[in-house]
Amino acid sequence: MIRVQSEPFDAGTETNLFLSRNANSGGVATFIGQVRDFQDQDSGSSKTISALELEHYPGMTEKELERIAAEAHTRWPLNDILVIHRYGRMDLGEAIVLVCAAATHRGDAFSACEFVMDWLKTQAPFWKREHSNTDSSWVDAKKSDDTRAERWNKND
Amino acid sequence: MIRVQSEPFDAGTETNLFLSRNANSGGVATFIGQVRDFQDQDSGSSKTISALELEHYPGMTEKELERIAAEAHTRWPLNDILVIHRYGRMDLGEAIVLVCAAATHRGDAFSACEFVMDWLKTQAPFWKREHSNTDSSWVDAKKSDDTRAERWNKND
Amino acid sequence: MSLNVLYFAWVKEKVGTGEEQVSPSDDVQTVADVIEWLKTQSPGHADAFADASQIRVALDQLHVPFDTFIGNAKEIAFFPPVTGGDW
Amino acid sequence: MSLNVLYFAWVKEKVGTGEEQVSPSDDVQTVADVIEWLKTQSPGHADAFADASQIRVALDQLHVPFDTFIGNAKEIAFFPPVTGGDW
Repeated sequence: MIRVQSEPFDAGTETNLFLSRNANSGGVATFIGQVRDFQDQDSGSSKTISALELEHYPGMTEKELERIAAEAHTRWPLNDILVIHRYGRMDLGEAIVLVCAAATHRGDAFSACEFVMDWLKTQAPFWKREHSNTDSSWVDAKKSDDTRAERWNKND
Repeated sequence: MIRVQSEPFDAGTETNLFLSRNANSGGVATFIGQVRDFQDQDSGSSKTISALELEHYPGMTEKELERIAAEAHTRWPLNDILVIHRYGRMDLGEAIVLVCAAATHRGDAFSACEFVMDWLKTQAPFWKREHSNTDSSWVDAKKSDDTRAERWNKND
Repeated sequence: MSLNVLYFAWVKEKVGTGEEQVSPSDDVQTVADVIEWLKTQSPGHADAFADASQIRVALDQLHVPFDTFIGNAKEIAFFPPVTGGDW
Repeated sequence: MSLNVLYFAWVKEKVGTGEEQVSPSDDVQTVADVIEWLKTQSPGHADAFADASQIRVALDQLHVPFDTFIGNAKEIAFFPPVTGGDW
Protein backbone atom coordinates (compact mmCIF):
# COMPACT_ATOMS: atom_id res chain seq x y z
CA MET A 1 0.00 0.00 0.00
CA ILE A 2 1.21 3.49 -0.89
CA ARG A 3 0.23 6.66 0.96
CA VAL A 4 1.48 10.14 0.09
CA GLN A 5 0.21 12.74 2.51
CA SER A 6 0.97 16.09 4.10
CA GLU A 7 -0.46 15.11 7.51
CA PRO A 8 1.89 13.72 10.17
CA PHE A 9 1.64 9.98 10.79
CA ASP A 10 2.54 7.84 13.76
CA ALA A 11 5.26 5.36 12.80
CA GLY A 12 4.55 3.00 15.69
CA THR A 13 0.81 2.86 15.07
CA GLU A 14 1.32 2.24 11.36
CA THR A 15 3.89 -0.47 12.10
CA ASN A 16 1.46 -2.22 14.44
CA LEU A 17 -1.33 -2.09 11.86
CA PHE A 18 1.05 -3.55 9.28
CA LEU A 19 2.10 -6.31 11.70
CA SER A 20 -1.48 -7.34 12.40
CA ARG A 21 -2.36 -7.27 8.70
CA ASN A 22 0.55 -9.66 8.16
CA ALA A 23 0.12 -12.21 10.91
CA ASN A 24 1.08 -14.94 8.44
CA SER A 25 4.52 -13.38 7.86
CA GLY A 26 7.15 -14.17 10.41
CA GLY A 27 9.39 -11.24 9.62
CA VAL A 28 8.84 -7.53 9.10
CA ALA A 29 11.65 -5.12 8.26
CA THR A 30 10.95 -1.43 8.47
CA PHE A 31 12.72 1.85 7.86
CA ILE A 32 11.73 5.17 9.34
CA GLY A 33 13.27 8.42 8.16
CA GLN A 34 12.71 11.34 10.45
CA VAL A 35 13.58 15.03 10.38
CA ARG A 36 16.68 14.87 12.46
CA ASP A 37 17.73 17.42 15.00
CA PHE A 38 20.61 18.92 13.02
CA GLN A 39 21.91 21.06 15.87
CA ASP A 40 23.29 18.00 17.66
CA GLN A 41 25.51 17.02 14.77
CA ASP A 42 26.44 19.95 12.53
CA SER A 43 27.91 21.88 15.40
CA GLY A 44 30.42 23.59 13.12
CA SER A 45 27.66 25.36 11.23
CA SER A 46 26.21 28.65 12.36
CA LYS A 47 23.00 27.86 10.48
CA THR A 48 20.19 26.48 12.60
CA ILE A 49 17.75 24.39 10.63
CA SER A 50 14.28 24.59 12.07
CA ALA A 51 12.15 22.68 9.58
CA LEU A 52 12.18 21.17 6.16
CA GLU A 53 9.77 21.20 3.33
CA LEU A 54 9.28 18.57 0.65
CA GLU A 55 7.77 19.63 -2.61
CA HIS A 56 6.52 16.75 -4.74
CA TYR A 57 4.88 15.99 -8.06
CA PRO A 58 1.31 14.95 -7.23
CA GLY A 59 0.27 11.97 -9.30
CA MET A 60 3.76 11.01 -10.41
CA THR A 61 4.89 10.46 -6.81
CA GLU A 62 2.20 7.85 -6.22
CA LYS A 63 2.92 6.19 -9.57
CA GLU A 64 6.66 5.97 -8.87
CA LEU A 65 6.13 4.54 -5.40
CA GLU A 66 3.65 1.96 -6.75
CA ARG A 67 6.15 1.06 -9.45
CA ILE A 68 8.99 0.64 -6.93
CA ALA A 69 6.83 -1.49 -4.62
CA ALA A 70 5.74 -3.64 -7.58
CA GLU A 71 9.37 -4.07 -8.60
CA ALA A 72 10.23 -5.23 -5.07
CA HIS A 73 7.42 -7.80 -5.25
CA THR A 74 8.92 -9.20 -8.47
CA ARG A 75 12.40 -9.45 -6.92
CA TRP A 76 11.63 -11.06 -3.55
CA PRO A 77 8.91 -13.34 -2.17
CA LEU A 78 7.05 -10.78 -0.07
CA ASN A 79 3.68 -10.85 1.56
CA ASP A 80 3.19 -7.10 1.76
CA ILE A 81 4.83 -3.71 1.36
CA LEU A 82 3.78 -0.40 2.89
CA VAL A 83 5.18 3.00 1.94
CA ILE A 84 4.00 6.15 3.69
CA HIS A 85 5.70 9.36 2.56
CA ARG A 86 4.95 12.90 3.63
CA TYR A 87 5.25 16.11 1.68
CA GLY A 88 4.94 19.73 2.73
CA ARG A 89 6.50 21.27 5.79
CA MET A 90 7.80 19.07 8.60
CA ASP A 91 9.21 19.85 12.00
CA LEU A 92 12.25 18.36 13.72
CA GLY A 93 11.61 14.84 14.97
CA GLU A 94 8.66 14.16 12.70
CA ALA A 95 8.61 11.03 10.56
CA ILE A 96 8.98 11.68 6.83
CA VAL A 97 8.89 8.18 5.46
CA LEU A 98 7.98 4.70 6.66
CA VAL A 99 8.67 1.58 4.61
CA CYS A 100 7.55 -1.84 5.89
CA ALA A 101 8.20 -5.16 4.15
CA ALA A 102 6.71 -8.45 5.34
CA ALA A 103 8.10 -11.83 4.33
CA THR A 104 8.46 -15.38 5.53
CA HIS A 105 12.25 -15.04 5.50
CA ARG A 106 13.95 -12.05 7.06
CA GLY A 107 16.54 -11.69 4.29
CA ASP A 108 13.79 -10.97 1.78
CA ALA A 109 12.17 -8.43 4.09
CA PHE A 110 15.48 -6.62 4.70
CA SER A 111 16.47 -6.55 1.03
CA ALA A 112 13.07 -5.34 -0.14
CA CYS A 113 12.92 -2.59 2.48
CA GLU A 114 16.41 -1.31 1.64
CA PHE A 115 15.73 -1.55 -2.10
CA VAL A 116 12.52 0.48 -1.80
CA MET A 117 14.36 3.15 0.18
CA ASP A 118 17.25 3.30 -2.31
CA TRP A 119 15.04 3.60 -5.37
CA LEU A 120 12.68 5.97 -3.64
CA LYS A 121 15.54 8.32 -2.82
CA THR A 122 16.60 8.64 -6.46
CA GLN A 123 13.32 8.19 -8.33
CA ALA A 124 10.36 9.42 -6.31
CA PRO A 125 9.82 13.09 -7.27
CA PHE A 126 10.47 14.90 -3.99
CA TRP A 127 12.60 18.02 -3.56
CA LYS A 128 13.80 19.13 -0.19
CA ARG A 129 14.01 22.68 1.04
CA GLU A 130 15.60 23.49 4.38
CA HIS A 131 14.34 26.33 6.50
CA SER A 132 16.89 27.86 8.83
CA ASN A 133 17.13 30.90 11.06
CA THR A 134 18.70 32.84 8.18
CA ASP A 135 17.15 31.58 4.94
CA SER A 136 15.59 28.70 3.08
CA SER A 137 17.29 26.80 0.30
CA TRP A 138 16.92 23.80 -1.97
CA VAL A 139 19.12 20.88 -1.05
CA ASP A 140 21.35 19.30 -3.69
CA ALA A 141 21.01 15.64 -4.62
CA LYS A 142 23.61 13.32 -3.15
CA LYS A 143 25.93 11.21 -5.28
CA SER A 144 25.83 8.53 -2.57
CA ASP A 145 22.14 8.03 -3.22
CA ASP A 146 22.84 7.29 -6.89
CA THR A 147 25.55 4.83 -5.92
CA ARG A 148 23.24 3.04 -3.52
CA ALA A 149 20.43 2.83 -6.07
CA GLU A 150 22.77 1.49 -8.76
CA ARG A 151 23.82 -1.43 -6.57
CA TRP A 152 20.43 -3.01 -7.26
CA ASN A 153 21.05 -3.00 -11.01
CA LYS A 154 24.38 -4.81 -10.81
CA ASN A 155 22.79 -7.84 -9.21
CA ASP A 156 20.38 -8.46 -12.06
CA MET B 1 19.75 -1.32 25.15
CA ILE B 2 19.01 -5.01 25.68
CA ARG B 3 15.82 -6.38 27.20
CA VAL B 4 15.06 -10.08 27.68
CA GLN B 5 11.60 -10.64 29.08
CA SER B 6 8.71 -13.08 29.22
CA GLU B 7 6.05 -10.34 29.12
CA PRO B 8 4.56 -9.33 25.76
CA PHE B 9 5.74 -5.98 24.38
CA ASP B 10 4.20 -3.58 21.91
CA ALA B 11 6.45 -3.25 18.86
CA GLY B 12 4.94 0.07 17.75
CA THR B 13 5.24 1.70 21.16
CA GLU B 14 8.84 0.53 21.55
CA THR B 15 9.69 1.78 18.05
CA ASN B 16 8.23 5.20 18.84
CA LEU B 17 10.20 5.43 22.09
CA PHE B 18 13.36 4.50 20.20
CA LEU B 19 12.62 7.13 17.53
CA SER B 20 12.16 9.88 20.09
CA ARG B 21 15.32 8.85 21.97
CA ASN B 22 17.17 9.19 18.65
CA ALA B 23 15.90 12.47 17.26
CA ASN B 24 19.44 13.27 16.10
CA SER B 25 19.50 10.20 13.83
CA GLY B 26 17.86 10.54 10.49
CA GLY B 27 17.38 6.85 9.86
CA VAL B 28 16.06 3.97 11.89
CA ALA B 29 15.92 0.41 10.58
CA THR B 30 13.94 -2.14 12.53
CA PHE B 31 13.08 -5.81 12.40
CA ILE B 32 10.14 -7.45 14.10
CA GLY B 33 9.80 -11.21 14.31
CA GLN B 34 6.36 -12.40 15.27
CA VAL B 35 4.78 -15.77 15.92
CA ARG B 36 3.29 -16.30 12.52
CA ASP B 37 -0.05 -17.87 11.84
CA PHE B 38 1.23 -21.17 10.46
CA GLN B 39 -2.15 -22.40 9.33
CA ASP B 40 -2.21 -19.95 6.46
CA GLN B 41 0.98 -21.28 4.95
CA ASP B 42 1.66 -24.91 5.90
CA SER B 43 -1.64 -26.05 4.49
CA GLY B 44 -0.18 -29.44 3.57
CA SER B 45 0.42 -30.30 7.21
CA SER B 46 -2.22 -31.85 9.43
CA LYS B 47 -0.47 -30.43 12.50
CA THR B 48 -1.94 -27.21 13.83
CA ILE B 49 0.56 -25.14 15.75
CA SER B 50 -1.11 -23.11 18.46
CA ALA B 51 1.78 -21.52 20.33
CA LEU B 52 5.50 -21.61 20.74
CA GLU B 53 7.77 -21.58 23.68
CA LEU B 54 11.30 -20.26 23.89
CA GLU B 55 13.56 -21.63 26.56
CA HIS B 56 16.65 -19.54 27.16
CA TYR B 57 19.80 -19.40 29.27
CA PRO B 58 19.24 -16.58 31.77
CA GLY B 59 22.37 -14.50 32.15
CA MET B 60 24.10 -15.79 29.03
CA THR B 61 21.27 -14.52 26.79
CA GLU B 62 21.74 -10.97 28.00
CA LYS B 63 25.53 -11.24 27.70
CA GLU B 64 25.34 -12.56 24.13
CA LEU B 65 22.91 -9.85 23.04
CA GLU B 66 25.10 -7.16 24.63
CA ARG B 67 28.12 -8.63 22.87
CA ILE B 68 26.33 -8.67 19.49
CA ALA B 69 25.12 -5.09 19.91
CA ALA B 70 28.63 -3.98 20.91
CA GLU B 71 30.05 -5.73 17.84
CA ALA B 72 27.55 -3.87 15.63
CA HIS B 73 28.67 -0.58 17.18
CA THR B 74 32.29 -1.37 16.26
CA ARG B 75 31.36 -2.23 12.67
CA TRP B 76 29.07 0.68 11.75
CA PRO B 77 28.69 4.30 12.90
CA LEU B 78 25.48 3.92 14.89
CA ASN B 79 23.78 6.17 17.35
CA ASP B 80 21.81 3.49 19.14
CA ILE B 81 20.71 -0.14 19.10
CA LEU B 82 17.73 -1.69 20.83
CA VAL B 83 17.09 -5.42 21.17
CA ILE B 84 13.98 -6.72 22.90
CA HIS B 85 13.62 -10.51 22.96
CA ARG B 86 10.96 -12.57 24.65
CA TYR B 87 11.20 -16.01 26.18
CA GLY B 88 8.55 -18.36 27.53
CA ARG B 89 5.27 -19.18 25.87
CA MET B 90 3.96 -16.96 23.06
CA ASP B 91 0.72 -16.98 21.13
CA LEU B 92 0.18 -16.55 17.39
CA GLY B 93 0.65 -12.98 16.26
CA GLU B 94 2.71 -11.89 19.25
CA ALA B 95 6.06 -10.19 18.72
CA ILE B 96 9.06 -12.28 19.73
CA VAL B 97 11.90 -9.97 18.87
CA LEU B 98 12.40 -6.31 18.00
CA VAL B 99 15.72 -4.92 16.80
CA CYS B 100 16.10 -1.18 16.12
CA ALA B 101 19.24 0.50 14.79
CA ALA B 102 19.61 4.28 14.50
CA ALA B 103 22.20 5.94 12.29
CA THR B 104 22.85 9.05 10.29
CA HIS B 105 23.02 6.98 7.09
CA ARG B 106 20.41 4.38 6.28
CA GLY B 107 22.91 1.84 4.93
CA ASP B 108 24.54 1.61 8.36
CA ALA B 109 21.16 1.22 10.07
CA PHE B 110 20.07 -1.55 7.67
CA SER B 111 23.35 -3.46 7.90
CA ALA B 112 23.52 -3.27 11.68
CA CYS B 113 19.91 -4.39 12.09
CA GLU B 114 20.35 -7.38 9.77
CA PHE B 115 23.70 -8.28 11.35
CA VAL B 116 22.20 -8.28 14.85
CA MET B 117 19.36 -10.52 13.67
CA ASP B 118 21.73 -12.94 11.93
CA TRP B 119 24.11 -13.30 14.86
CA LEU B 120 21.26 -13.43 17.34
CA LYS B 121 19.69 -16.34 15.48
CA THR B 122 22.83 -18.45 15.72
CA GLN B 123 24.41 -17.26 18.96
CA ALA B 124 21.80 -16.09 21.45
CA PRO B 125 20.89 -19.11 23.60
CA PHE B 126 17.21 -19.64 22.77
CA TRP B 127 15.57 -22.96 21.98
CA LYS B 128 12.19 -23.16 20.37
CA ARG B 129 9.46 -25.63 21.19
CA GLU B 130 6.29 -25.76 19.13
CA HIS B 131 2.99 -26.64 20.71
CA SER B 132 0.44 -28.18 18.36
CA ASN B 133 -2.91 -29.90 18.65
CA THR B 134 -1.14 -33.27 18.84
CA ASP B 135 2.16 -32.75 20.67
CA SER B 136 4.99 -30.40 21.49
CA SER B 137 8.49 -30.75 20.08
CA TRP B 138 11.85 -29.01 19.92
CA VAL B 139 12.59 -27.37 16.61
CA ASP B 140 15.84 -28.15 14.82
CA ALA B 141 18.34 -25.42 13.99
CA LYS B 142 18.35 -24.23 10.39
CA LYS B 143 21.41 -24.43 8.16
CA SER B 144 20.26 -21.23 6.43
CA ASP B 145 20.76 -19.34 9.70
CA ASP B 146 24.39 -20.47 9.86
CA THR B 147 24.92 -19.43 6.27
CA ARG B 148 23.45 -16.00 6.92
CA ALA B 149 25.55 -15.47 10.04
CA GLU B 150 28.74 -16.52 8.26
CA ARG B 151 28.29 -13.85 5.59
CA TRP B 152 29.34 -11.27 8.15
CA ASN B 153 32.68 -12.99 8.69
CA LYS B 154 33.62 -13.02 5.02
CA ASN B 155 33.48 -9.26 4.78
CA ASP B 156 36.06 -8.71 7.48
CA MET C 1 1.94 20.11 -30.60
CA SER C 2 0.21 21.11 -27.37
CA LEU C 3 1.88 20.27 -24.08
CA ASN C 4 1.14 20.93 -20.44
CA VAL C 5 4.50 21.87 -18.89
CA LEU C 6 5.16 21.52 -15.17
CA TYR C 7 8.12 22.90 -13.21
CA PHE C 8 9.22 21.95 -9.72
CA ALA C 9 11.59 23.20 -7.01
CA TRP C 10 14.18 25.76 -8.17
CA VAL C 11 13.26 25.20 -11.82
CA LYS C 12 9.79 26.50 -10.98
CA GLU C 13 11.25 29.47 -9.13
CA LYS C 14 13.52 30.42 -12.02
CA VAL C 15 10.83 30.02 -14.68
CA GLY C 16 8.41 31.95 -12.49
CA THR C 17 5.46 29.60 -12.78
CA GLY C 18 4.67 26.01 -11.88
CA GLU C 19 2.60 25.19 -14.92
CA GLU C 20 1.98 26.46 -18.42
CA GLN C 21 0.40 25.31 -21.66
CA VAL C 22 2.72 25.54 -24.68
CA SER C 23 2.35 24.88 -28.40
CA PRO C 24 5.76 24.76 -30.04
CA SER C 25 6.14 24.27 -33.78
CA ASP C 26 6.23 20.81 -35.36
CA ASP C 27 10.01 20.65 -35.60
CA VAL C 28 10.14 20.41 -31.81
CA GLN C 29 10.13 16.63 -31.47
CA THR C 30 12.27 15.49 -28.54
CA VAL C 31 12.65 16.49 -24.92
CA ALA C 32 15.89 18.24 -25.86
CA ASP C 33 14.03 20.18 -28.57
CA VAL C 34 11.42 21.29 -26.02
CA ILE C 35 14.16 22.52 -23.70
CA GLU C 36 15.83 24.52 -26.48
CA TRP C 37 12.47 25.99 -27.47
CA LEU C 38 11.54 26.87 -23.86
CA LYS C 39 14.87 28.70 -23.43
CA THR C 40 13.72 31.22 -26.04
CA GLN C 41 10.48 32.01 -24.22
CA SER C 42 11.78 34.28 -21.42
CA PRO C 43 14.95 35.18 -19.51
CA GLY C 44 13.54 33.08 -16.61
CA HIS C 45 13.24 30.04 -18.84
CA ALA C 46 16.73 30.63 -20.21
CA ASP C 47 18.10 30.85 -16.69
CA ALA C 48 16.29 27.71 -15.51
CA PHE C 49 17.66 25.64 -18.40
CA ALA C 50 21.12 27.28 -18.59
CA ASP C 51 22.77 24.12 -17.22
CA ALA C 52 20.72 21.27 -18.65
CA SER C 53 22.84 18.71 -16.77
CA GLN C 54 20.97 19.83 -13.65
CA ILE C 55 17.55 19.16 -15.19
CA ARG C 56 15.57 15.93 -15.03
CA VAL C 57 12.47 15.21 -17.11
CA ALA C 58 9.27 13.24 -16.76
CA LEU C 59 7.01 12.66 -19.76
CA ASP C 60 3.46 11.78 -18.79
CA GLN C 61 4.83 11.18 -15.28
CA LEU C 62 7.60 8.77 -16.25
CA HIS C 63 11.31 9.58 -15.99
CA VAL C 64 12.79 9.85 -19.51
CA PRO C 65 16.14 10.81 -21.07
CA PHE C 66 16.55 13.97 -23.18
CA ASP C 67 16.48 12.15 -26.51
CA THR C 68 12.96 10.83 -25.94
CA PHE C 69 10.41 11.78 -28.59
CA ILE C 70 7.40 13.66 -27.28
CA GLY C 71 4.95 11.71 -29.45
CA ASN C 72 1.44 11.94 -28.10
CA ALA C 73 2.48 12.87 -24.57
CA LYS C 74 0.22 15.40 -22.86
CA GLU C 75 2.38 16.42 -19.92
CA ILE C 76 6.08 17.16 -19.52
CA ALA C 77 7.73 18.08 -16.23
CA PHE C 78 11.14 19.62 -15.54
CA PHE C 79 12.81 19.46 -12.16
CA PRO C 80 16.17 19.10 -10.37
CA PRO C 81 17.49 15.66 -9.39
CA VAL C 82 15.19 14.41 -6.66
CA THR C 83 16.14 14.81 -3.01
CA GLY C 84 14.71 13.58 0.26
CA GLY C 85 15.61 13.11 3.88
CA ASP C 86 19.13 13.17 5.20
CA TRP C 87 19.52 9.48 5.85
CA MET D 1 37.50 -29.78 39.93
CA SER D 2 34.04 -28.55 40.90
CA LEU D 3 31.65 -27.42 38.17
CA ASN D 4 28.09 -26.23 38.01
CA VAL D 5 26.58 -27.99 34.97
CA LEU D 6 23.52 -26.63 33.19
CA TYR D 7 21.42 -28.40 30.56
CA PHE D 8 18.86 -26.84 28.22
CA ALA D 9 16.10 -27.94 25.85
CA TRP D 10 16.16 -31.65 24.88
CA VAL D 11 19.56 -32.12 26.52
CA LYS D 12 17.90 -31.22 29.81
CA GLU D 13 15.03 -33.60 29.14
CA LYS D 14 17.34 -36.50 28.35
CA VAL D 15 19.63 -35.91 31.32
CA GLY D 16 16.58 -35.50 33.55
CA THR D 17 17.71 -32.34 35.32
CA GLY D 18 18.50 -28.75 34.39
CA GLU D 19 21.38 -28.26 36.78
CA GLU D 20 23.81 -30.30 38.81
CA GLN D 21 27.05 -29.85 40.70
CA VAL D 22 29.81 -32.24 39.64
CA SER D 23 33.37 -32.97 40.79
CA PRO D 24 35.19 -35.08 38.21
CA SER D 25 38.74 -36.26 38.75
CA ASP D 26 41.76 -34.13 37.81
CA ASP D 27 42.37 -35.88 34.48
CA VAL D 28 39.14 -34.31 33.20
CA GLN D 29 40.60 -31.14 31.65
CA THR D 30 38.73 -30.17 28.51
CA VAL D 31 35.10 -29.77 27.50
CA ALA D 32 35.40 -33.08 25.60
CA ASP D 33 36.72 -34.75 28.76
CA VAL D 34 33.74 -33.45 30.74
CA ILE D 35 31.35 -34.88 28.14
CA GLU D 36 33.02 -38.30 28.26
CA TRP D 37 32.93 -38.25 32.05
CA LEU D 38 29.25 -37.18 32.15
CA LYS D 39 28.30 -40.04 29.80
CA THR D 40 29.36 -42.49 32.54
CA GLN D 41 27.11 -40.92 35.16
CA SER D 42 23.68 -42.28 34.07
CA PRO D 43 21.85 -43.78 31.07
CA GLY D 44 20.16 -40.36 30.65
CA HIS D 45 23.52 -38.61 30.42
CA ALA D 46 24.74 -41.25 27.98
CA ASP D 47 21.64 -40.75 25.83
CA ALA D 48 21.92 -36.93 25.87
CA PHE D 49 25.56 -37.02 24.72
CA ALA D 50 25.26 -40.00 22.36
CA ASP D 51 25.66 -37.75 19.31
CA ALA D 52 28.06 -35.05 20.42
CA SER D 53 27.77 -33.30 17.05
CA GLN D 54 24.35 -32.13 18.23
CA ILE D 55 25.72 -30.59 21.41
CA ARG D 56 26.90 -27.02 21.89
CA VAL D 57 28.79 -25.75 24.92
CA ALA D 58 29.13 -22.54 26.89
CA LEU D 59 31.84 -22.15 29.49
CA ASP D 60 31.09 -19.42 32.01
CA GLN D 61 28.40 -18.25 29.57
CA LEU D 62 30.62 -18.00 26.49
CA HIS D 63 30.33 -20.28 23.46
CA VAL D 64 33.44 -22.52 23.28
CA PRO D 65 34.65 -25.47 21.16
CA PHE D 66 35.07 -28.97 22.62
CA ASP D 67 38.86 -28.72 22.92
CA THR D 68 38.66 -25.78 25.34
CA PHE D 69 40.32 -26.33 28.72
CA ILE D 70 38.03 -25.94 31.72
CA GLY D 71 40.64 -24.06 33.72
CA ASN D 72 39.05 -22.08 36.53
CA ALA D 73 35.59 -21.96 34.97
CA LYS D 74 32.72 -22.30 37.41
CA GLU D 75 29.84 -23.03 35.04
CA ILE D 76 29.45 -25.20 31.98
CA ALA D 77 26.27 -25.48 29.93
CA PHE D 78 25.25 -28.06 27.33
CA PHE D 79 22.47 -27.46 24.83
CA PRO D 80 21.37 -28.08 21.24
CA PRO D 81 22.22 -25.58 18.47
CA VAL D 82 20.20 -22.46 19.23
CA THR D 83 16.88 -21.86 17.49
CA GLY D 84 14.46 -18.99 17.32
CA GLY D 85 11.58 -17.67 15.31
CA ASP D 86 10.71 -18.88 11.83
CA TRP D 87 11.90 -15.88 9.90
